Amino acid sequence: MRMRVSGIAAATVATLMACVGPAMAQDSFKIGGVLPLSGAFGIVGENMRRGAVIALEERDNKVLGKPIQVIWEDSETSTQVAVQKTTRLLSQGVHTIFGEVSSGSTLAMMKLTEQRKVPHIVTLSADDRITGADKTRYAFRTSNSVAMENAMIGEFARRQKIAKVYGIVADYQVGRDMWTALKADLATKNIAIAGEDFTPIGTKDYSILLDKASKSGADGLMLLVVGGDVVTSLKQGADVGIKDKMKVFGTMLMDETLGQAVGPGSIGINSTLRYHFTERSPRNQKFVAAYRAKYNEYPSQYAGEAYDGLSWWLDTVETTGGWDKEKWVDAFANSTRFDSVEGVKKMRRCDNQASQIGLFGTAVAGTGELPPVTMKITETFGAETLFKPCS
Amino acid sequence: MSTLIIGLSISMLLFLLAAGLTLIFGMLGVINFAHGALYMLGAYLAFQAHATFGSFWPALIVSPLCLAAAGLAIERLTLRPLYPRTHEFQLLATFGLILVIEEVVRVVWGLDYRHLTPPPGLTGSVALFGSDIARYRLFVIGFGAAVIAALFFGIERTKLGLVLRAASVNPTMAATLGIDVNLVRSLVFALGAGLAGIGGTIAGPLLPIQLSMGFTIILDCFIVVVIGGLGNIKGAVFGALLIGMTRAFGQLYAPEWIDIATYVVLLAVLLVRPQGLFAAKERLA
Amino acid sequence: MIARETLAALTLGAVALSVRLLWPDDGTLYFAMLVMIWSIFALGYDISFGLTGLLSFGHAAFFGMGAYAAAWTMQRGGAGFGTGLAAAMLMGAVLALAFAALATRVSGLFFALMTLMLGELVSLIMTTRLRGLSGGVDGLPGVPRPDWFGVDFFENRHFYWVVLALFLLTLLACGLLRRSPLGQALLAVRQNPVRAGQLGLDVALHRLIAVTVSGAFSGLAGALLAGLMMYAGPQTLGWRISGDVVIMAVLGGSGTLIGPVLGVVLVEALREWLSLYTQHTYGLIGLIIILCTLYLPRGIAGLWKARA
Amino acid sequence: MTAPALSCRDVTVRFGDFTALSGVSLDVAAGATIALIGPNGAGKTTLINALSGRVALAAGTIALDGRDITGLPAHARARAGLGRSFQIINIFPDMTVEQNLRIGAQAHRFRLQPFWRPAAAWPELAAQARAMAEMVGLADMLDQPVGRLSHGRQRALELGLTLMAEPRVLLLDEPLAGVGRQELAATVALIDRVRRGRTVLLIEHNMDVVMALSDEIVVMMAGQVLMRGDPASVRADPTVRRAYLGDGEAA
Repeated sequence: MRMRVSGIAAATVATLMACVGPAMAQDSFKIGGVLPLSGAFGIVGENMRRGAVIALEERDNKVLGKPIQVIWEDSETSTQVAVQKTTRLLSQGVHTIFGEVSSGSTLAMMKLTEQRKVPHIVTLSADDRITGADKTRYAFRTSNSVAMENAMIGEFARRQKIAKVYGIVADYQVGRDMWTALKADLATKNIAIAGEDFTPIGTKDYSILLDKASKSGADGLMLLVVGGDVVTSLKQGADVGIKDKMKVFGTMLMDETLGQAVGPGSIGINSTLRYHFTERSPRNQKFVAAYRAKYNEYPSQYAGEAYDGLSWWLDTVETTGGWDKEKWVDAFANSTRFDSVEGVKKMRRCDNQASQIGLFGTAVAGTGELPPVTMKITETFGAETLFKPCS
Repeated sequence: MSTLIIGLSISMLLFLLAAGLTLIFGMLGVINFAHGALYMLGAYLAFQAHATFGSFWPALIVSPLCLAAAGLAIERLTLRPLYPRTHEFQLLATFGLILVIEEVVRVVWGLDYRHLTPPPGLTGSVALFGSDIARYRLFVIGFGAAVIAALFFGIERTKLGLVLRAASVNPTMAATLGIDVNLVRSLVFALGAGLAGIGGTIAGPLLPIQLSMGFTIILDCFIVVVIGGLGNIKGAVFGALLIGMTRAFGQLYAPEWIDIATYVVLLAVLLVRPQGLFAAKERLA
Repeated sequence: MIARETLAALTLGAVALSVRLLWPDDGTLYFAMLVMIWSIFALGYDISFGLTGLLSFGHAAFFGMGAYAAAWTMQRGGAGFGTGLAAAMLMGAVLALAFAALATRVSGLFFALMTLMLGELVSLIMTTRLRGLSGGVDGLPGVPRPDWFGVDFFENRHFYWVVLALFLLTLLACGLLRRSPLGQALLAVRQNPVRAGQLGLDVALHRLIAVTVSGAFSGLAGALLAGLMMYAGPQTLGWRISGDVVIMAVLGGSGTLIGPVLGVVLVEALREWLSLYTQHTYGLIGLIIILCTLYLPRGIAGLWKARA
Repeated sequence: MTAPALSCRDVTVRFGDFTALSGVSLDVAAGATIALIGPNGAGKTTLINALSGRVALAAGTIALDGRDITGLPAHARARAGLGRSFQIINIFPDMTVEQNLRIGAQAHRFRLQPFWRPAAAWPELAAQARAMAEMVGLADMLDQPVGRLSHGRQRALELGLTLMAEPRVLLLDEPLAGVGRQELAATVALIDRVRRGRTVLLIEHNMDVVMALSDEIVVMMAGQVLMRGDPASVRADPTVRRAYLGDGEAA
């Protein structure tokens, strides 16, 4: 009985399949922006949106002679929702997917964009799998990878002559992977590990862990935590003067946005930076001016990276002169952005990862118009020290 | 020893939140899912008060008062008509409240993290038992203990407390004795909301102030009140201590197992004494 | 009254069918599939809640674990979509049975709290301890869809038939269940467990049965969602999902056959429609939930019944 | 000698510190109707609850037809042939008379309720419900929601529900409570009809009814059996008169 029903269904399906074929008139270039606009990463997503908007306005919201239509979808800081919204955007026939923040969301979205053969621009998620084990033809990352961040942190520890590092690591796969890789790198640099703790995401009290770290004899503290936990751990660390006892550093551990949340306790925290508004490239100066005019604040690293990736992509689409997604993808894979906000960025054809310089900064008190906590660039690493050649 | 002190400070913070939840359940028979949202609102109001008056102390008064007032309004408008109905309607209403409160906060304060500094004199740390302990934490312990004492005194020793207990044990009987049960319910909800405001303010200097802060804390509160026995202040104190200490000592030995350990403790309690450890015939105190 | 229920169910089926035939654009189909999948979940949920009176706050665990079970059998076991769905139902049922065995020891709100906590425990274990199995916070991308009869089910207009068929089967099964002696017995257990026991009905056993069946449908819905999104993740295990399904069931009219479906349509349509006009979608939905709670005690289905 | 239809030995029930029943032993011979009287709080309803499986025993045993049923849950005792009615009317409030009785029929018929066919596929269930409705005088109101029935009718329905399980032993807890004057005679007559061929343990305050219906009377006080005897001797007993009949009859 059931077999027969499904047989009938199959026949119906086959018949209906014959009468399809949507011939699409291209009246606009549709971008599907999937970002967390609420939830723990809401502030990050909102900044990325702002940066992206500048990239669009810079070209009068047009590409290939047609207006650009961006459909923003709020992923609510949930992979589930991000996937749901992406599926819907793809079903609406968008030409490009832009996003996400969390690597898990980005990886899940990549499965969909690959399936639908839609270009996918990633400007923040750092997991190595995005341009590594799980890379796809259609997804490109114009921002930093975890490997690149780790290389910077290892190099920073060496240059700062740190002897022993204590690790407080968020207990999730990316965190654990990153810490494992970093430990291996530190070992080659003769830097010892004084101890490590894995703590659940959403931990509300770090004081015991910080106390353990400060008693461990380490002179460096790697804080590998995410989202609101960065604020929690730094706030509670500031109360006990942790940064006077050891160098505190991490990936995206501090910037102007987080500085505002942590308060004066931020001063002296060291962190990798994906982008900084003080970069002196002409494109960046133009971008910062436009951003400040529109939003009355300096662009965050999330905004800067979003702007940079999206404007690069749209410029590349323009150069192909046509509406063939495959050609866009080929062109982008072979492109070099000579005047990105951070100097030269080169898309690596082998893994769709942009090779680029890396920045490291320390938080200082802002003066004048600058935010109360401002990052000062302390180290700039060349692309050649951060990237292993493509195999 | 320093772990004990830190554990105590965690416990007190948990207690401040759980107390409101448990009071509201004891009197109204409602599990207030929106308690976390109220706590978040409390933290934002504290931030605003701090920004306006330039000090922490006014925030500690203004935020709970505003929350209590909001609590009065919420109880009148959304919960009062629902008491005669079954539980799911009250849960639903408080679920709706979460969404509304989060929207209000989003519109007023946006998505940015906000920050609250401890009052002068309570910044920095003191060396105790070989560890540096933030002064503010010691304040949290003292303040929490004061609130516990005040609640016990209020409920056990005052006339108002007697009325509360009577009304919670048997509302119909209390009504025939001339107690305005509706008024009592409103007041208790306002008190619970006010406690959420105190919790939000106290948490401000320790935790990030952001929209999702209530979402994560509410489960902790549930755990505390369920362990202690719903509607029971003594139980909430005990539950908060148990969970606070589990957290503190867990961090010392096996941080990655803390959350699971917490739930195991909880389920063990539920299996042995489903009504909680301190469930008594009287639902309050 | 029973005839009216049948009519309503038939109407629903007809609407779902005509969506596919009249508006076969991807966006609409996607939305309709989402509604049908959540309807399966809500229908399943209401077996436990509306029919038997057990207010569970842990159904997200059955839903989410169903998604994982389907992903595992298909991605790791290399099984087909049908087997994936069966595994999901089994997973949902077994987990539900375990929850019920623990939680039916307590009643009322404590049942709700206990299931909530059990659900959170499952979520926690999956996200933090079984990362290898669950993909941790990242979840498992790339959940496949069926590959039957050489049809490309990755096209939504084809996958729609799968979802539609399962939705109609669930509607049929729930309709039948409600009218069967079992359904009547569950209703009796809800209305008066003491009396039901004194009549010789094994109340505890029937509660277990109700939650288990309910869990099986929840697992099915989770697996279908995983198929639709080609993704299974830990957020589906979280307590807000449990909250969502309670909201949908109660708003639509718990304890009726089509009420839960109406609730799903209402909530999903509001989400869709409001987001076109305002940024404040969730706040407004919250307000609507409160208003409905206050003024529509029997849900949308009750409104319709009152008029008829 | 045959075993008593229902017997309990040294039954003790405690609620916290309060001992509601202490060492109650009672035999009810098959086919007898025994009335249980005593002041409020004597433990009559607790005894019925203990016998029917609603409350757990702290000590003691219960046997039905000589078979030990002490540990069995309520539904299993019901299946074994022990039926009960409640002091406060206890029916399914949101159903019709027919639905109520049909639940009784199917609860008795199936151990595990079938789900693959509508209940209508078993016409005998509806037939049994109808027959019972006729027996208890509700045949003309099968489609009525039970909420619309008078108190006496609800009593009759409750009795009918109890009988659906075809009990051999019946525990009736104040079956006349709340029944109005006009309906009293009919309800008493119904009980009288029902008790024939069954073993009945009855709690009742109306002494006229007790005298008319029961073969023996058991007097309880403070959780214990005070005395047992035929109606006339119990009525005449000075202790009983002092303890109960003197001031408690109206209670």
